[in-house]
Amino acid sequence: MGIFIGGDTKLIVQGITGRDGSFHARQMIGYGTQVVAGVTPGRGGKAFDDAVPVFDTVAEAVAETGANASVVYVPARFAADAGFEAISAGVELVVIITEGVPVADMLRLLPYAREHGARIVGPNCPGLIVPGVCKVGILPGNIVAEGPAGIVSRSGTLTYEVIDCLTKAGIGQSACVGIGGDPIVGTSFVDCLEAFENDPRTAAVALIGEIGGTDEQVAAEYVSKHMTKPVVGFIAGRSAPPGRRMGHAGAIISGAEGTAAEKVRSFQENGIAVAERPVEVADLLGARL
Amino acid sequence: MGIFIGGDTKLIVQGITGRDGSFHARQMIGYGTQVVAGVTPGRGGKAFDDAVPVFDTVAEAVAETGANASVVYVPARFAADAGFEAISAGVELVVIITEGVPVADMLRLLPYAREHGARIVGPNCPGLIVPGVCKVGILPGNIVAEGPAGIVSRSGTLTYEVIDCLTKAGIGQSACVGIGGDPIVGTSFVDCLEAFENDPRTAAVALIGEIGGTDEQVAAEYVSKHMTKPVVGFIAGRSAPPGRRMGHAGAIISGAEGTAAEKVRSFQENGIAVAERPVEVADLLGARL
Amino acid sequence: MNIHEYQARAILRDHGIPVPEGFVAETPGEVRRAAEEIGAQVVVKAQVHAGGRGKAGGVKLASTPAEAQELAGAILGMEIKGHAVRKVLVGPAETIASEAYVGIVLDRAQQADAVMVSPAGGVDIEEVAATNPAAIMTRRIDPRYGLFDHQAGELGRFLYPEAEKAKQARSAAAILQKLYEAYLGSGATLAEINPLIVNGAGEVLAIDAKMNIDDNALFRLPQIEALRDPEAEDPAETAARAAGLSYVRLDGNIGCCVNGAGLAMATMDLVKHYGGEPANFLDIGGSSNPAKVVAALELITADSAVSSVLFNIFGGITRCDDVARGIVQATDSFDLQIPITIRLTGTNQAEGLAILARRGFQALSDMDGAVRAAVELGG
Amino acid sequence: MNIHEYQARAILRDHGIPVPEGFVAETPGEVRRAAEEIGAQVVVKAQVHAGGRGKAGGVKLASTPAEAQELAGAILGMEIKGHAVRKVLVGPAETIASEAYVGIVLDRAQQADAVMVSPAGGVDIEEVAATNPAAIMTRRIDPRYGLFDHQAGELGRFLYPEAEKAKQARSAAAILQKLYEAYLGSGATLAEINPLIVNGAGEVLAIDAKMNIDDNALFRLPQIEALRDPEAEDPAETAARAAGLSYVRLDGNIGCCVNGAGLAMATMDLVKHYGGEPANFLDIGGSSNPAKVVAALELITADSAVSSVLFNIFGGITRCDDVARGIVQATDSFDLQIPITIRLTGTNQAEGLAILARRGFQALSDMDGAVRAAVELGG
Repeated sequence: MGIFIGGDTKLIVQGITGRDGSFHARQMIGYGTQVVAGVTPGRGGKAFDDAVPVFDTVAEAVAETGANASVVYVPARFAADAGFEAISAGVELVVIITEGVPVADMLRLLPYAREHGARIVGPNCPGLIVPGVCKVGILPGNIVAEGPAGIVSRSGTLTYEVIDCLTKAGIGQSACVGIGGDPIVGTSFVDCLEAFENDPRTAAVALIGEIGGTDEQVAAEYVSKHMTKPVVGFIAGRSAPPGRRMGHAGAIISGAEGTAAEKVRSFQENGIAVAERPVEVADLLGARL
Repeated sequence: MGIFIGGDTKLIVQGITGRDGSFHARQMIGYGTQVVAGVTPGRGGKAFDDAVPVFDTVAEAVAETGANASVVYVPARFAADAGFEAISAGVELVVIITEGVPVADMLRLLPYAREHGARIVGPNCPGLIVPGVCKVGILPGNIVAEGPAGIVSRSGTLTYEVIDCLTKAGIGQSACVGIGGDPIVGTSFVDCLEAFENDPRTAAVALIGEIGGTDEQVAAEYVSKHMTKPVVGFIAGRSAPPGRRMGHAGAIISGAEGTAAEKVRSFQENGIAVAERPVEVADLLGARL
Repeated sequence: MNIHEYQARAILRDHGIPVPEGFVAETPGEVRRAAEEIGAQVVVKAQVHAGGRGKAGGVKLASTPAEAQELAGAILGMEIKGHAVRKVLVGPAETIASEAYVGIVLDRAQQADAVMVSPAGGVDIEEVAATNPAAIMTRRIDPRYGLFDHQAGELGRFLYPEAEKAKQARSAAAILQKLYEAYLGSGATLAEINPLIVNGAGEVLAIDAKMNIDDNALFRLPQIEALRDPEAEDPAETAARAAGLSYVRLDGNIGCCVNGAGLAMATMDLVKHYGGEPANFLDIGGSSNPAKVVAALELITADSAVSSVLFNIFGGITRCDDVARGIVQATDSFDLQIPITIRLTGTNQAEGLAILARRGFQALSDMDGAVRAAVELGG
Repeated sequence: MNIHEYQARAILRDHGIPVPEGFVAETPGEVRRAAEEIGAQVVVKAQVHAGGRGKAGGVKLASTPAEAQELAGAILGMEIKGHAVRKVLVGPAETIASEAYVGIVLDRAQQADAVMVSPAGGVDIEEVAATNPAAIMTRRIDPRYGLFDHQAGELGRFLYPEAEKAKQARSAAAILQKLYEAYLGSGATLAEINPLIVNGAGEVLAIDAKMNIDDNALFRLPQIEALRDPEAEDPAETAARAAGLSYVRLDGNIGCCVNGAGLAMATMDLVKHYGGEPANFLDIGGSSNPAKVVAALELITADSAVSSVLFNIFGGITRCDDVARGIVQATDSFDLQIPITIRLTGTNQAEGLAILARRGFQALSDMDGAVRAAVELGG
């Protein structure tokens, strides 16, 4: 049940005693996520909010609680190491919320994850939510609703915008995955599309892309070749100039590569209906359910 | 057929235009090994002895000839890179004859081989021979004979000595493997024992160890737990002082670890008859065939 | 972050790559003295964060110090793609037997760094890739193992395949290894030498150098951060960075203030969709700090082309009441002369709307309506 | 290769590890001046390639420069496990609040480098491992990724678990990262700091340092090769290395000259088996160069304890005729006063035997017989 997370997710919060980590740990617990442990080196032995045991290391947390997933809220300079630690400890899913992680760190972390059969989501992402079941990250639980639409996106608030439109249009979500706005991320559009295709609760998928790189084009080809479920798309950054980083480290048109026009064309050529405005995603998706 | 090599071995000689490489390429060809290509960067397009095509890269050699094994005769500073290149090109067996390869290079090369499912034999080893079939390395073809005895050893000439004793005693060999005298080698005693156990042509095995490390002890436990075929052993260095490197980079007693006495005891405790003198290996092995 | 050619050259030299000597000058007089010091024909090159300098007239050859001074007078102060030239690099004019391209670049699709080389150097490599892809050899680097010697060797031989150029091939291979070290050590996402030349003496030299730096790596590379040239960047963007904002100036009149990069881009797109032109990209980020909102509004209104301000806030972590407080603070502290349209929804929406209402601001709750209104107000 | 403590300390310091200042001295007068310079209680430590210096009296505390000079007079020139002390290290006597052990070592069984730490420092770590293994934490290093920060952090906290020692734990973690860099950069197979202390001011300092170097890595580390102290090595072994021979001097009387390390060890063992004592380990290597045989015979006979020389050659790559030529050359060039027994078999055996026969040498073909004969001749 769910995409990468679900009712059997037993979550560690890395950086649980930090400002962001503690805030979102409470939000996740409030949403019903099984937060089984926190990790902050040097703070082992305490309990977070008198409820969640805190450990010095992920290995101890896994040994004591049987955790199988972790979410990382530590500062950028420690984020990749937190990922290495979680994977070394046998964690299968590591969601890195942290923004500002050096690309070079991710280039080293991803092969480590592959070697160990672990999945990284992010970095610089809002995480995942399976409405009514489990939330890992920072996606606001109050805007989602249970339903048949799978959402995958490179951005944060734009995703909230789309989710909000869907919910208001009466279209609930099977799962929402923010894969992150960096040039190198652990989980791709294709990974998510494949999971949605195999997820019985998902009937259609919205793919929210943006300028930079070629992930959307690769995803479009995947949709055309491997998906039976309808997919609708949106691309942010049609009005962005080339060569300038638009906030996200990955949102940059390099030379002729990564333009919105190219991505929109690729969507259209591969049978993905493209919304002009965020609110149209709900219209297009509604028409396909 | 054979241990790691056999009639289907299609061999590349890396460093074929060098002094050692050219000499041993001729010896191997003379023994009947299928030497399908040589590699010397910058010498691509020529032919070695008007018979073996020379390529600039292993990738080209593999693409053109379908080679599946390689033997490395390049100088120590290039040896590990030759291994990386061969593995990258899809070669399944890389035999590194070269002596003097830094340990740090091997520590990096071995995980690369594991990732790609390739086997490294050596470095600092005489290679392998399957009498009458195939020879890869520098083991003299004239002293071996076909027969039921498997030989595995950390050294070179001591192995020749033992092989010679066996052949003179009328005991031929199914295969002889020199795993190398360095502290870190790609193929262990256990790897060879497992192969001999599974090889229908092998009836008994001689294991020629020496001081340094604990490979012999690990092998002895493996013999006791997993082998049905008789194994006899010999340990060189009973009279070696502690703390001194006896030629081989790996032949050194560190603290209380790696003494001959410890290895002999381990052999005896695990049912491996131990020869006092090289010539006795033939006696012990003969009695078990 | 972009760094100048002369800075990239210094990094390469520090890593042992042969780079001809060069002087940085900010006045024609300095250029003359540099040319005198070099004592031969020199090249004067504009140092700006823009490509196509040659076509724009920013690279000139001078035979005498006087000519160098004169040419520098023309180059210093010129504009190349909107960038004013404040510095030039003066170096000896090398005799060029052949020109090649070598570069290391982050390959997003393959999630790896890649080395690209081409014997067709001195021209735009994207053009070579488009017109003559066989003239390019690319090899991926496994970051766990680095650039293998055999890879570097093969790339070097691809550049200089002739048997009599084995020495140049080895030099190029060594340069590639050093270039990868420089790339890693600088947190780069691009490091290229174009052209890499063979000079009259048969030496392989790096003539031009370009590096782009991963902003995210700067926190641990103070020596690279120190290369930042604020004069070469838009002052508004420098101010934005100091305030923790992500800002890109554009040509339109609708000033946009949004939380989240994706939503900010989508807002710009919607402005355009409804017939307006965005004046900027601006992401106030995830945290809800009223001071950031104040700084954002200052930045937007400092652009005289802005005739309408649009806030588009979808509160998640960002709290609507904090944003509302920031808007109130900003409009208190300076006299906003242009209309402002506010879309505010999400976390603490009611509190935010109440704060705004108290000051007479009416906020909208849907993005489309707000964008349409802002475009209309912008005229 | 072994290097001295003072050299290892310099490497650690170059990598940013806090090491107290120290002076190397070769005379008591220099020690006095160093102690005056330090201006406090000092420690004088013998610099030899041998462990157990403390027990042997090679490490002394001095309260005054005069006392330091006097103690140095006793230490300089003393013998520790057969090694003459020619140099001492003089450093300030630190106040020691606690002593720990940290080391990085090649773990042959795991085929990886491993970090070991123990809060029980200042004593032999092998003894700690034997008596109190729970006082040691070990972590393997994946060479593709290096020592992870979380590993270093955990090891640091294992050394200093108390909440009020978080600073020391972080210092230790940083020192471990630097120690691994020093280890890698020096081609080491062992790098240890014992003790790593916390001093009176709460600082974490490396007091003693030990490094062993992988001989095979020296070709690419000239700065490490330059640390070799020929005075601290056996001159015969230094000469052997120069001649391309692998030689270890032992205590017996049967000089052994063998091709191949394994066969050389087996030959020594057989000498012992037949009641003799080997005078040396000597491997002439795989190539058959007569000059090496000459050098080998010179080395063996330079040892006055040798009363019988044994050649044991199994020709593979080594050609018997070349070895025979070497024996003839050597016996031509100097007057061999002691009996020589030759076992020669394998490649070009007939030619080799013929060359020897012409000079009146009779060679045997089996190893057992040759060893027995040499032992008998040695008396």
